[in-house]
Amino acid sequence: MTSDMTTRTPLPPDAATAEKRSPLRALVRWESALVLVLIATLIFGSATSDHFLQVTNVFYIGLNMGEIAIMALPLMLIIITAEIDLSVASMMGLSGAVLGALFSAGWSVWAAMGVALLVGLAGGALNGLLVTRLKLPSIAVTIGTLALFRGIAEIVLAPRTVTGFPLSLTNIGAVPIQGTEIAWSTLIFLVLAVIAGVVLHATPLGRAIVATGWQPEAAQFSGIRVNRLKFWLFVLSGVLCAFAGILFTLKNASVSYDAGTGLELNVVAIVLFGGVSIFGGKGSVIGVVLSVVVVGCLQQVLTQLNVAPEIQNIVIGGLLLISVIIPNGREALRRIRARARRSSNSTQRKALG
Amino acid sequence: PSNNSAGDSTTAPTAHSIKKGLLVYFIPKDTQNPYEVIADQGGQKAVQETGGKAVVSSGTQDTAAAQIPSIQAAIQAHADAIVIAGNDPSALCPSLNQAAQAGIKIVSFDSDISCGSAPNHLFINQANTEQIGTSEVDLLAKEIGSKGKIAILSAAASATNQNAWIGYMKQELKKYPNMQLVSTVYGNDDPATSLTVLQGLLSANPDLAGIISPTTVGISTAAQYLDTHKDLLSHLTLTGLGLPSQMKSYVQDGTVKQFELWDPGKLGYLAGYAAAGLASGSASLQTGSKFAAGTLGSFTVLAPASGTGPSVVLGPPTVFDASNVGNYNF
Amino acid sequence: MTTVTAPRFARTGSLLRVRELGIGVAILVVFGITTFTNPAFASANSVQQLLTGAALIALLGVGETMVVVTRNVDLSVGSVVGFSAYLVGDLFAHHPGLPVPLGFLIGIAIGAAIGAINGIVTTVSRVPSLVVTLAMLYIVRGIDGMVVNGHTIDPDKIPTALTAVGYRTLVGIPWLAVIVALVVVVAGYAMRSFRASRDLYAIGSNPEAATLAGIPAGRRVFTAFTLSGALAGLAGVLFLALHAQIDVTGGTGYELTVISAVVVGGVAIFGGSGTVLGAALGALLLNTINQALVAARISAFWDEAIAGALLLATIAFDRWLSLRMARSLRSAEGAHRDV
Amino acid sequence: MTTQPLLVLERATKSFGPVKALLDAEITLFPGEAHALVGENGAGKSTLVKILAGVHQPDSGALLIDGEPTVFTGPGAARDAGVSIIYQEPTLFPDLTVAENIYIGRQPLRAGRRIDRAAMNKAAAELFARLGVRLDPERQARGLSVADQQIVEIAKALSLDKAQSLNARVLVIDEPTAALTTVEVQRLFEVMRTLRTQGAAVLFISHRLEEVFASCQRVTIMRDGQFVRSASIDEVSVDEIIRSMVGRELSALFPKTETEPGEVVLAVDGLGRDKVLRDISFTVRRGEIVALAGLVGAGRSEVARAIFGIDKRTSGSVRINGTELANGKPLDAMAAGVALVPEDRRQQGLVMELGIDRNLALASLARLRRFGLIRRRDERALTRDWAQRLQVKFGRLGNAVATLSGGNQQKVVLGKWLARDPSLLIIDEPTRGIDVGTKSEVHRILDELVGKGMAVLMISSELPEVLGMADRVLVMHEGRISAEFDRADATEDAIMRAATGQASEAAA
Ligand SMILES: Nc1ncnc2c1ncn2[C@@H]1O[C@H](COP(=O)(O)OP(=O)(O)OP(=O)(O)O)[C@@H](O)[C@H]1O
Ligand SMILES: Nc1ncnc2c1ncn2[C@@H]1O[C@H](COP(=O)(O)OP(=O)(O)OP(=O)(O)O)[C@@H](O)[C@H]1O
Ligand SMILES: [Mg+2]
Ligand SMILES: [Mg+2]
Repeated sequence: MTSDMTTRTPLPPDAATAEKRSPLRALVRWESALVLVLIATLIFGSATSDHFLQVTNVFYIGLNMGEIAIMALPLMLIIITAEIDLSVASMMGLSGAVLGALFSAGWSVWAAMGVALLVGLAGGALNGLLVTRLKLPSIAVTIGTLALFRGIAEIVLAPRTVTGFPLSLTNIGAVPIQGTEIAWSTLIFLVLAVIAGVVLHATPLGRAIVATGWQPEAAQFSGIRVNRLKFWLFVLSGVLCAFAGILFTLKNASVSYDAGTGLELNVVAIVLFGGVSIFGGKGSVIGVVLSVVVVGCLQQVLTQLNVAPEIQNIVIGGLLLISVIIPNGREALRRIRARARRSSNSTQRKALG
Repeated sequence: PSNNSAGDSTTAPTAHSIKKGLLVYFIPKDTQNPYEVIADQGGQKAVQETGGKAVVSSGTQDTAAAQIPSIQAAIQAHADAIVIAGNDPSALCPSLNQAAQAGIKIVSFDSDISCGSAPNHLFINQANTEQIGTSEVDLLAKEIGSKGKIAILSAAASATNQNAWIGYMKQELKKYPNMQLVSTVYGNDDPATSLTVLQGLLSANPDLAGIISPTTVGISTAAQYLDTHKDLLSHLTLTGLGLPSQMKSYVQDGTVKQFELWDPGKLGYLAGYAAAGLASGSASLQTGSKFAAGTLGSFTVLAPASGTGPSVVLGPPTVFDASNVGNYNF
Repeated sequence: MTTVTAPRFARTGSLLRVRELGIGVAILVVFGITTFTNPAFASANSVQQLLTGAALIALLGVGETMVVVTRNVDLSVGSVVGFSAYLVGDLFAHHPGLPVPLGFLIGIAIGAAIGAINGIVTTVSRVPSLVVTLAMLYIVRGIDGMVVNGHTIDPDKIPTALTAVGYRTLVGIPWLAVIVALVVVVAGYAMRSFRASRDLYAIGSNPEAATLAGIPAGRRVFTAFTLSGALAGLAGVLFLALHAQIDVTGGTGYELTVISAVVVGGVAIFGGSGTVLGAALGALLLNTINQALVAARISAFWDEAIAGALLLATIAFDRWLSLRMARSLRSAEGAHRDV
Repeated sequence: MTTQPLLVLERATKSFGPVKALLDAEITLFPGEAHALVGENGAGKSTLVKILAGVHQPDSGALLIDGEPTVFTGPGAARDAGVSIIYQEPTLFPDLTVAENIYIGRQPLRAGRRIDRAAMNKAAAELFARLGVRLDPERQARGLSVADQQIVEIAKALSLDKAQSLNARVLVIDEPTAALTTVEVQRLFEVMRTLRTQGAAVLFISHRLEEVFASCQRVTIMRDGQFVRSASIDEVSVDEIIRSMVGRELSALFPKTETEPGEVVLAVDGLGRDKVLRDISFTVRRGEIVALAGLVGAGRSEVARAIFGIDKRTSGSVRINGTELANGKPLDAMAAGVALVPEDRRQQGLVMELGIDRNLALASLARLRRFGLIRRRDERALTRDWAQRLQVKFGRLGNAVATLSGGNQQKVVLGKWLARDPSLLIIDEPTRGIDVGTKSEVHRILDELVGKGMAVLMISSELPEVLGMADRVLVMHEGRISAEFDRADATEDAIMRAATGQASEAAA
């Protein structure tokens, strides 16, 4: 969906060429900006809330952001290929629902988890097929599966709430890893993030993803199997979202069909705030990790200060907007200045002629 | 004036046994639910009477996930007690358990949490669950002459309190062989959804005789629809749980004859005192133990029953009709 | 090589119209099946309910269509509905004497203002509208929450003249539906008949060509967003009329429903083609299905899944249709590159 | 001439980053004249056109309309000033009807400023009648053939002479004829004539000099973005024009050393794809350049795509060194030693926003991998090596290729594929939009490669290039091979006739 969702009436090539400086530099710029925001948040937090510097916060933030963060990783890759997956949160709910339904039906929790992951795989494959085989716009497809997955979850589980999962597992929601303040979901996220980082930034696969995002046709002409690539990314997204659903279920020691409703927009917001371009091609894992941390800290401190959640929404939305306006804003300025210069030139020429 | 028979409000044990400067966190389903807002105001009133400080904290969506950060905040603020209306019976248990281990007393109200013994907590029951279920069926039966098709317009399919009440309604219905429950629909406490399912319900069952909507959003949506389709009133009766402030106009113009509710303000007030009492040791979870709840008099802790742990009951719900609906401000 | 015989085009040209027809048929089919399983469904009353139930989404669909044909999207409509509904409701609550038409104007103004912000940010800073309106969704919802602050505007505060709009009928048709139908007709006609509105399609169809043709893309897109916002504001007031009460939940989650309706209605999500009538019919179809499921006594738990499956089926079918059309054209003329 | 010129562009310069598209270009158009603008690929013609169109603003120089200094802030401004353009690449709206494509922004109106569709369709139908083509005005533009698209563009221009909303004063036509049959070209000339008689000026850009002489009164010649000379058409000869276009002897532009072709590398047999390609059979041997000539849209790129596996072939077989290629699998073709330098640099050849190094390495990543990771050092070595070998002019290897000139971009694409040292190089429009200097360099490189025994299949729309470089010439017409010539007996005229399908008997 590269430029499709925008008014970017494509710049006349000359402007375009001028606009496109090295994407790497742009990224660096954006990530350093995120670091500053993070530092600001930390200072603000420790200054305003005397509970903010407690180590337990590391645990809590991990607990609160874990699933969102994990789902953000595959979504980031998908967005870099210039597609999108809005069904992430529904898939998370569906996997949880399946897990719960099977568990309450007497299955072993492990078997149930296995099936949940398979469901994720199937769901992702459905998205992938519709996008790559039928060439449907992923935004429309995943809005459809967003409803479909949630609906199936409802059929599977509603109106029940399943509980009674083995304490050994549900503990991941209550106690950090032995002798640390790190939540299990945090650890898992970090591991996945490292893998994602290596793949995206240091392997042919990563190059393929980036190239596909910037210019799918050129990628195809370079022997990159664009469709296959996208398909597997959607599958990956399905599986990891299912995995997030399992974590979410265990964390809460219970599950109902509506677990995680509406999270999709948060996940998208996290990714975009991480500096990933909705047009595809541009984005880095570090950026997304930073964005997760910033948002996590921000929410934590605002909650501690008992700031109304409405205001928290405004803050998040505002940050998101700024994060995209700043990079584009300088471009807008450049254009406006250029126009001004032109008209002034013209007046001079008039004077001459 | 719903009051616990056990107590005598004039000479209720006073609050002197309660510590000053307690910090009590109220965690409603969400910060916007009108019913919860009223309840929390009651709670804050109570805590202030005991010379303590009350904080209301929650998310914008009524999901467990949105409440957990508030619990964490309470722990970190070293609160003395948490009064929570669970969005999910058990999703909150792990976090609340952490709170309990941090020495925070847990009180639940409006919608109970079922965490077994971990953590132990006191449930402030707005009214005996069974009583609510049965009384609503009885109310409706009286109005429709105990016969005809009826339906239930509930909130979310996963709402514990709703499902508990609906369970008792079905039991009670066995007493009325000529009334059959044709379907239960879920409006998710969202006016638009409630309206859609209601309309579907009516077009599917034009001869519907009665609707029970045990949720404030559902009943007011249904009432508005009946109010605007008076022809239906000839054969269709609506009752359930509603806020007098929302229902006043419908009762006064006869769209709705009767509906029930307790005073959410008092519910919060009672919860506030219970929390303060537990935190100061002047109240306990022992069956039969009493504690004072300010102007409400004193209350007795009931034995754990099926599903629920130790609990106190605010009292029988008030039945509102044209005669009294005007006297309430919630 | 360049010659093409008229009849073939008669067919392809009419495909667009067939599209709306198809939805109409789908609606009838759903209606028919439901009536079959439950005869009670076929009553004047339930038809009224189908119309009322679909009205708001259809109205939003009109605005969304204007935006989507330009290759943009407006995710903020749901928040705008809630916000304008509450502000107007609050206004009536505090100034009981306030004339109802004024209430409508204010609601529309609020929506238009927010839409204008969407438009400016998207066009000036060239930020993808998906992101801009997503952010606006949060921001407006947040502001709404602060304003509402847990209150509810109770039915007795809403002027009966307004609520009347929510249920009174004109020769059996709900006023709500009449108003929306009016908007659909006017907008539909305008989208066909004015240069500016044709520009919208051109922009979405081929942005480069649009600039070369000297179309003021920025201004047009801005207008589209403003109109979409205005209609969302209007929808807010109608929400108030329909439910006679409003708290913070008003309009939550509408955005995705609207986009579903628009897509089902045959508006190309990547711009260039689609009609407001189609979008409105799409909304009607979705609502018909929702109520049909209740009426057919299918467990309420099924409807979301079915709605989702239907959405997928529709866009897939749509794709298949356009592919077949393109192929028939190409093979008809030998080897020819897509424009 | 004494009359006041309609439009004057003087001392115009325009550069895109490092690429100097125009330096000191100028053009003067008088009312009632048809003015030819000629120059090689990349001479700057289209850039000049885009300046007249208000798409680009000149970096310096002045534009005078009726002697009045003017600045076109955008295409709209130019259009309002009465300048209308037929662009080199058709710019239609696939979703709109043909009629609306013609009249977008100036549709005929009736009461209440409403569009009068009936009138619009009728008018469009009349235009097509005048052009002698049968196109349904109410049909969607989507799916129109390249040629039909040009027809619509021409109808657009034609519509101007009786347009209510604006006055057609200057009509610019940028290489419209490439896809047209002679009949349609004649129709176009009539259009130009009508407009001229109404006092408009026509600027006509074409690589076909005979057309220039047939339709224009004056000619302006450009080279490397510079104004060379303007003259009345009857003062100059074809040879003069060519000489001042190229500025050196053609031989220099087409270095060609005779080589003795070796064994067959590529053997295409009965290749077909849907209705686009029919029964294509030919071979390419080591050390020879085989050229695919033909009009735009003849199917040449389709052949390339089918061989490389971008499109699945529906019939026939493709062999590389005797082994058949899997159908529709570019990776397989690449493994077999096939390289494809596609026709559309910006879309297919390069990832414009990525660095020079990233692009050069893109097709060779598999060989730069150890333990799944890319070895940065080897990558840097490889890319620097090729950048130098092809003498790419660049600032830093990390810079986005978008910052390079067209020619250097083309070199990057070449390097990207030569880095795999392929046994067969398919190169589609090797010098499209490349300035003269680079052009001869590219030719030199090709010649060198062939000398080393590579087999080259070259697709080109430029006859001089075809004649200058090819050992054998295959001419395509409407998806078929209509003729084959050896280097000896290939002539412009013979190829043109075969390409327009006038002399399929020339085949065999
Ligand atoms: N993707 C496609 N789908 C359908 N038809 C196509 C497609 N691509 C090209 N064609 C048609 O196939 C024919 C050959 O196109 P092709 O690009 O090969 O022409 P060509 O001979 O290479 O001319 P050019 O000089 O433009 O490369 C043209 O008529 C074109 O319209
Ligand atoms: N948007 C652009 N960015 C960078 N370089 C460009 C751009 N447009 C044109 N150029 C370069 O400017 C030079 C002139 O291009 P132009 O298209 O004007 O040549 P032309 O005379 O039209 O060639 P042709 O006869 O092939 O159309 C070429 O070297 C081209 O690569
Ligand atoms: Mg050109
Ligand atoms: Mg080609």
